[in-house]
Amino acid sequence: MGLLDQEFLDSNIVIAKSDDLLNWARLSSLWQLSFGLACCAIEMMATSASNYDFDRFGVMPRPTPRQADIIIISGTVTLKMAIRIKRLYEQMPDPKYIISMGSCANCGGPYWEHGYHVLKGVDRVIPVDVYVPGCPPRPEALLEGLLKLQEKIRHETLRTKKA
Amino acid sequence: MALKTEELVLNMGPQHPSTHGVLRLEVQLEGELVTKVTPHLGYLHRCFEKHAEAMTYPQVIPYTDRMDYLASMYNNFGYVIGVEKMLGIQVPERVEYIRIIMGELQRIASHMVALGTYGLDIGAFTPFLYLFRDREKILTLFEITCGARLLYNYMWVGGLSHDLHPDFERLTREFISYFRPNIDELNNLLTYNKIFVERTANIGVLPKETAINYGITGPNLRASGLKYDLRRNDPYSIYDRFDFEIPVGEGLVGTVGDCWDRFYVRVLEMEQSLKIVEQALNQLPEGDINEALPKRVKPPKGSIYQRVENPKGELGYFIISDGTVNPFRVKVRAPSFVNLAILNELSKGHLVADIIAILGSLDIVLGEIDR
Amino acid sequence: MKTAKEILEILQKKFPEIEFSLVEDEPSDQIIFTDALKIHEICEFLRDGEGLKFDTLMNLSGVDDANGEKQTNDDGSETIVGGTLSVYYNLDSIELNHKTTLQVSTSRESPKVESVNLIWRAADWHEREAYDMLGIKFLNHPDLRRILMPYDWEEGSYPLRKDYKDPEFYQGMKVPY
Amino acid sequence: MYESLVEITGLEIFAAFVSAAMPVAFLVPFVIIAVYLERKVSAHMQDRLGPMRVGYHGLLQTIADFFKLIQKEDIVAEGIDKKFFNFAPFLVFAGSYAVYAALPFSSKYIGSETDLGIFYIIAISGLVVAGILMAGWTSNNKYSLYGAMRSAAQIISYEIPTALVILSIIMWTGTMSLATMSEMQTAYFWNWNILGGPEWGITKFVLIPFLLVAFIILYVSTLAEVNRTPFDMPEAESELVAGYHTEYSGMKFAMFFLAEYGNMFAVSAIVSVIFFGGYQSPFGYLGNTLGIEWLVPFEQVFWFAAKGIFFVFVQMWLRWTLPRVRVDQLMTICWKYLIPYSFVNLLVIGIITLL
Repeated sequence: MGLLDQEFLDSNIVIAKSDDLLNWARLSSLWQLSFGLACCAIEMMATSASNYDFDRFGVMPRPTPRQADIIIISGTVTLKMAIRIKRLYEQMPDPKYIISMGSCANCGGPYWEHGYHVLKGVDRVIPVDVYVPGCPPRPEALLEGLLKLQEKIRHETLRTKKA
Repeated sequence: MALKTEELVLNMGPQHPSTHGVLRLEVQLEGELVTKVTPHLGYLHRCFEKHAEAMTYPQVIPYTDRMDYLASMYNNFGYVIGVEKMLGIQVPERVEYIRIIMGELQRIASHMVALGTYGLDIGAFTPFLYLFRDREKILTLFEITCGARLLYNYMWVGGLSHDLHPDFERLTREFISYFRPNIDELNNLLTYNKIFVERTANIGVLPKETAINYGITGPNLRASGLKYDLRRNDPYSIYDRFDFEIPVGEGLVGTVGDCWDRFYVRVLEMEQSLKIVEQALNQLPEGDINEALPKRVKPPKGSIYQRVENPKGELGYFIISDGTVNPFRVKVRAPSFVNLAILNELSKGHLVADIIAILGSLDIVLGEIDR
Repeated sequence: MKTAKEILEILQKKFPEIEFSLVEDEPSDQIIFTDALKIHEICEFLRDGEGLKFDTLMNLSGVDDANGEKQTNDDGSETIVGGTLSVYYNLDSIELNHKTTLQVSTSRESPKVESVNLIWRAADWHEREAYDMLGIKFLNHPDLRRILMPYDWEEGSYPLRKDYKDPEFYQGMKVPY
Repeated sequence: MYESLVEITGLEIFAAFVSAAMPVAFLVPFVIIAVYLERKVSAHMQDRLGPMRVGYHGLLQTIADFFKLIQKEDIVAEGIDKKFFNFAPFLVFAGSYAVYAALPFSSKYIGSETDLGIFYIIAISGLVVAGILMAGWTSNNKYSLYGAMRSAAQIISYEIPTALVILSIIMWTGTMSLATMSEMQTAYFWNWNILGGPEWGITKFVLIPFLLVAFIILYVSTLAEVNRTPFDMPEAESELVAGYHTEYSGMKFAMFFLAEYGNMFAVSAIVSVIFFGGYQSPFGYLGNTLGIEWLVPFEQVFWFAAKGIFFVFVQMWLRWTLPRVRVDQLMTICWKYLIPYSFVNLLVIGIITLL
């Protein structure tokens, strides 16, 4: 049972500080599920490789979803694959994040009109945190997406959200 | 009483670190011995052929990019020369040369990924990153030419999207002199490594006759000892003007046609491609690249089967035209699609670890298999 | 090196009872047109015959000829009734360095073509693909299943037919944009 | 340590706890540094930078990883044997931690000054196998099962050459206690076992080649025992996804991680104690020269850690250089090469000792 399963009603200094620590830990150590789909996967590999080096941000590839924090949907999601992606997502432990990389994963990309076997956007099956546009996005764009995700995590809190 | 035994069915993929994409293998095992491998495809079926029917001829080019995304240039190449043949266009000399330079650079880049990920499959992590580092240099060359790193849409029917950058020639020569010694480094680090040789020699031996019957092409066929390369045997574009060798598998460390041969043929092909690029740069003529660009691409009624030697093998486009601006039917003969079919034949009786080695040595790209 | 005409003559001599014809109006390749239910023995001869030796099947494509009668449905979509589906075989001889193209046609309603899977193993997946995309049934194929589309895709829905219509949903996922 | 604590405080339980907890104080920082080091070493070998953003040059990376891991949901999937599934990581960790009890960190500190130190280590490290098998079996995952089976076969096979080499060294030095063994190799580096031990004479030079072979055999088989490349079969990423810990998430996975790195140091330390003088400095002590006696034990801890970390570094080096062998080749190396060679070695060293 994760620490984040509970929520706290009122905010205080302890929670604010522990928020900071836990958020910092989460955003600095985003282990990625090593999982590529299509063209974007090659750019994702290029991002992990020497020239761009994902490892600088603490992103380390893990082969199994049980140990991953972030899944990068790198490429076209087909109907056949969508079911498996959903399952992969469900196999990951909370807290988990999703980057949708490339136009195909965002909205179907060039396959939106005649793609009878293409899911038009991965957000139809799983919730996406950050969308990275491009076909395929350059490695810099993916890094930017990661920084945006870190920004998002930085503002998460243990407190119950007020309506 | 006999012990009750049953075969273990191991399901590899679609998410598995070494299926090179979203391939699913259903592996039947007895202990660690493989009795049957059934590939399940289609996890990346992006309906290329349907799109081709709905688009005009030039609009299809970006979709060809996305089939074999490791060798986009070459996919463009095959398609545009097919359409040009239907139209009866003769492209300027300069265009031919630039196409060949790009095609061969792309071949090197594609082989780099093939060799690097193969190392990864065998468990060597570092050569992969070294090759990716060098691949970035080729991508830079493409980027200064057409602005894209991976999917270029560079070759057009009758011409090219951009002329070469003024610095292109210098940078390419620099790359050639930079990369030549790195091939030796790769050989020392991986190719002749004792463990690597032990893992790949005599594994997945593909005899010549089986390969031909299965329609295997490209480096996989050549590794089986057959000197068959479309650049020589069915020349297209201006390949007949260049002087290069066709490396074939010789069984240096094992049997002809084993995984190591398939690996080594690719290493040798990179050297040959460097040679072709060098020659093409020396002979590169001046000229206007868009001279032959047609106003409207509308081939006459009829059909054509155009094949080229893609880094993975024989890439064929079967194009049927009904006389309108849209192709009536474009069927792609994807090399990986045909090459993968042999997996079951090759991996019978080997160990689980060998499936990975064999699959890696076939060098498949799922974008092309599923289209 | 043999031209399509020469190959046609050899075939006509060997199989007098089967109809052959040459499709002439092609810009580059001439195509030999023949019978869909005899293709197996023809191909066997093409592979083994003296002076032919077509040892590989480069490509096998199924095509919807869309030459039937077009009917407009109530919702504006079109269905094609009648007409034919074709299969093209691109053969190549590595040994003698020549190539040729065969074409067979079959009716759209119950498309049946003999499988050449036993002659060239390369045909296996190509035929499965043609079945998957166009619904052409290959007789004597050992394992004729869908290959690219999901196994539970709607029965009788073949995407590359010209009158194909997207289903609204697949396993709860919306298919059209 | 234990005895002196009992003398000082008179509380046996307190003394036991303190002396048992001491290695934790070493182990946890070591693992944090080693994981960081592994990533940095691999990165620099591959023309990359490695972690850079978390703290100065990514120094806090592992700490962030740790805090993240404790936040993760602990997934226990359906069809998993919960009791054993939860217990396995602790067993694995206990197995690797128990080894530290017999490691002589310095002449003043050793967890348990038993005379059977090395024997105890070989025996207790069998717990790791039990834990891994348990993890693989209860995960109800085919990859885990394969990983666990491979791991068990591998560790058990490689314990034979390890034991044979250690036996030959025991025969020659005449002690099973690691502390005594370290004490024997005192003063300068030419007294180390790898260079023929402290006694001068013809035997010293005759022994050197055989000891070198023994060292190589021992190092190779310890590599296999801790499942490092080129013998990382059980977690072979490209074949078995993540091997026996495929189904583990969060802190339980961290336990495996901790155990793995703990093991890496433990075997390196054993190698260094047996062949490279353990905690002994290669060229005398600063404390003795300056006359500050309390400095000596600290120096010893430093040398002990330094030698251990050096061998850990070599393990990393190998990991990022070599491909992985296949499972049958792994067994071939063990049964066809290492075991016969170590038998011959045992005989030769035995004869030389007798003469």
